[in-house]
Amino acid sequence: MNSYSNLHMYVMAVPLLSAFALNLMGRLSRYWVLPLTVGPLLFSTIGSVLVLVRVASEGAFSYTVGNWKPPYGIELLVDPLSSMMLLLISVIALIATFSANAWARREFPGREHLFFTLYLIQVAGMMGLVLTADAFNLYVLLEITSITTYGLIAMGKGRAPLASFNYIILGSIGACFYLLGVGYLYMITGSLNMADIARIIGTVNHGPALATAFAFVLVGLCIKMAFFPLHGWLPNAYSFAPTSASMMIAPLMTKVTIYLIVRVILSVFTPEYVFYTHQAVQSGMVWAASAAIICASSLALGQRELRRMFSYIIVAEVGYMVGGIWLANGQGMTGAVLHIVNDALMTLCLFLAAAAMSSRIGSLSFDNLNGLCRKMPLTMSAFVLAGLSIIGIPPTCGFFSKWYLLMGGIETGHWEFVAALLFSSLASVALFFRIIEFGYLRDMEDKQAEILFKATPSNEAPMMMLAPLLVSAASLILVGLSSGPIVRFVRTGILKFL
Amino acid sequence: MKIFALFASLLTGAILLYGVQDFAPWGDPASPANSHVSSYYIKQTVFETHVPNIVTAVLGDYRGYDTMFETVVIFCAGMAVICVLRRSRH
Amino acid sequence: MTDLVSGIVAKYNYWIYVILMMIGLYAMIGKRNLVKKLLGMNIFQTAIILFFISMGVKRGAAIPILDKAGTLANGVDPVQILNPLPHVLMLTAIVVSVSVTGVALAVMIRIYREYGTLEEDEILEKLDR
Amino acid sequence: MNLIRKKAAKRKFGDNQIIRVSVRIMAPFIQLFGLYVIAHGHYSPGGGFQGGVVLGASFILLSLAFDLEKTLKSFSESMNAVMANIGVLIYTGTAILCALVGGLFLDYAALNSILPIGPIEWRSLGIFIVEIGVGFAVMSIMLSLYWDLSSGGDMDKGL
Repeated sequence: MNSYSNLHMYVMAVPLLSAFALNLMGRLSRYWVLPLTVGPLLFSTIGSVLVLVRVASEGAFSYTVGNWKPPYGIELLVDPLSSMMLLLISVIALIATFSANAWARREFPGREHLFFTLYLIQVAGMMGLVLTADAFNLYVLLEITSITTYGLIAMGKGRAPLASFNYIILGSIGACFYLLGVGYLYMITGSLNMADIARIIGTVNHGPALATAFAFVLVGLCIKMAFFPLHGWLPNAYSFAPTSASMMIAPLMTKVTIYLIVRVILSVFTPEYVFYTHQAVQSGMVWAASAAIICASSLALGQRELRRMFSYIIVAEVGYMVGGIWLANGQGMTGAVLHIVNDALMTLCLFLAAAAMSSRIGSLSFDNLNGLCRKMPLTMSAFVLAGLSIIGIPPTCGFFSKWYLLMGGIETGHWEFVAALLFSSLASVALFFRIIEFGYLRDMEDKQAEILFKATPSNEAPMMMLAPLLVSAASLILVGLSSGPIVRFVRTGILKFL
Repeated sequence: MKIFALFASLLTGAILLYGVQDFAPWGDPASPANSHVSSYYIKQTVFETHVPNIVTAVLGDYRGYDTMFETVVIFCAGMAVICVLRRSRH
Repeated sequence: MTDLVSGIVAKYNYWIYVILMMIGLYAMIGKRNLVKKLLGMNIFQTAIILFFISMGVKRGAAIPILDKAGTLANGVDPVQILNPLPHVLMLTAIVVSVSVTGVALAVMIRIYREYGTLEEDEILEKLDR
Repeated sequence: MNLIRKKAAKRKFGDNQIIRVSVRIMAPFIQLFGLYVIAHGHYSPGGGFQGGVVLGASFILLSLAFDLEKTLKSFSESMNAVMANIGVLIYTGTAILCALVGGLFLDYAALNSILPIGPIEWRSLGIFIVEIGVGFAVMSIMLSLYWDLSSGGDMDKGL
């Protein structure tokens, strides 16, 4: 056992340990907060790059916690998919930390260390989620990320506690449903290890208990990921959350849950069972996803506040990915997994831009955005880039995943999904060009401009918020241009299942 | 809303009971849940860990990773309550 | 008919947990008072705990605490001992449920501070104004 | 909540010499029992979580019988938070230590290279160490949950 083989554990454990260290040291002085958040996340980023390189060169490997043989101890799986998610989570958490630091200082003076304790635990929990290959362990980690999210959202002002309470009730129903599904699986297989369950499912007949287990795991995860008819908690929770919390929660939470559903389909229930045993469920999910995309995009058109509009865009994007998964072919699955990465980066860019704008103009209702492009050119150009990516304009990353999803839809003949994707693109054009029109073509009223921008000589957001925004905007193009290698890497992970 | 809630809970219950028909009868020592992994624990725990209380041994060692996160869960619940309720000291 | 009754009797533990679960789920979705919703959540989680514990039962078996010296000498027959794994899982699930309840209570205190009531209808009325 | 507080203030509910004295007598025994439940988890029903809850309950009983302010004087809030951190750090620290000395994560047998008492004995001892950590964390978090929820986060009077 060389220490190299423990690297992915350190990637997960260092943010966890530093959360406790931060909780202790942050009481003494708030100067500990920045180094103790950026340091471990930087370590995690570097570590997850090394893990990714190792997986790319040596292939997937499994890890046994406590040195117990897999069905008896808890197994972790480091394959192309999970190592990619590990890198994604650590990169996004690292980028968001700088801006969250600047905002936490404004929003919770004197309590930053508490905020970042929850923040780091959540990052560690999500890293654990993508690594785990044990069905019950997944439930515990899902609850860690959820409880930290409840806390972070409820720290906000005004309606935030109410939104958080709704999330608690719905999130608990989701988690309990998942646990019931795991219970049914345990009842018919006697095991909790994902690979072991999949092996035993292959030997027993596919009876009602398995179907029930699948239904409950699916519905539970759909509530957690805000799939359209079950999305009720998301818009309020994300738009009333404190700005510093929304930057990390919004890009990552739903995406990690979608990764989980991919993982559950691939390693627990096996694609043959999910896609081919119940044909009606498969095509029904694609129809539901198409309806989700169309409804959520239409709802987004009706919003008058920036962050609220983004939340509905997130709901629509969840529809993209769920639909792509249930297309049940290589193209659709590749598109869905690629879209997890791209959508996380796009959402990060959008929410960082919203935070940067909000630092100058306060409320983000559309009336406030007039003439903003002239006042904050860099922020707004990053925002426009993210918008182009959501629409799906070629050099940005959003185009490539959408392309795969479209090809998958055409290949399997699910024209309703293709139509929904195109409709959503058109809706995004309308959404973003309306804001660009507000920003470029209208003028800010003089009085308003005087109040908002008099205080500081520079009109742009502070450096701590602007720099991460520009980095994330640049990453959109960078990831878009390197889609080829990413797709090849992803396919090594999922093609053996399909 | 109440009708919808009644309908949803009845539907959930019906699906759960539909799945129950596959299960072994109550208290059956040969059911899959009671035989595959758990019989290994019962047979091997004392030899591998020298702990007579199997629940403690499985909790602390075989599934120690779960228990670590269980501790983290309760820790972050405490921190979340402090975060939510305490007012800022200026 | 007798088949149905004997089927229910052989698995009556599952019927009990399903009924408890339905009560909890109904309270979580249908009740308009936030405290009742939270109580419904706790009932739901209790139902799940019952479900897990009842599936680890073996008729006439002893609790999973062995005699160390005797076991080391002679080994042990798994049929004689209860299934320990559901107990382990439920210890973890209980802790999770305690944590969620704690956070939910804290959030509820914040809501009460903000609106002065825990009835959903009254809160929505205040939001409209 | 304010209503309950006002009523309690009017009736001086529970503010009774008998309750105080009996709680003061009972508390040490409850704490002793909590420690026993933690320490004897290997041989009887018990363990870190259960013992931690019993320990936490003894302190909650004290803060119920007396004022929250008086309880905070003897067992301060920052001390409590430090205890919670120490509890979780014991668990995660043990886990990482196992990895650092050359084993896998949470592989207590690897600690044999620090103190050679045999890998199987180390498994037993490792479970005991982490149970202590769980006990600390659960005790202080239960206490802090009660303090925060009963006083609405203000840490003044309590119920």
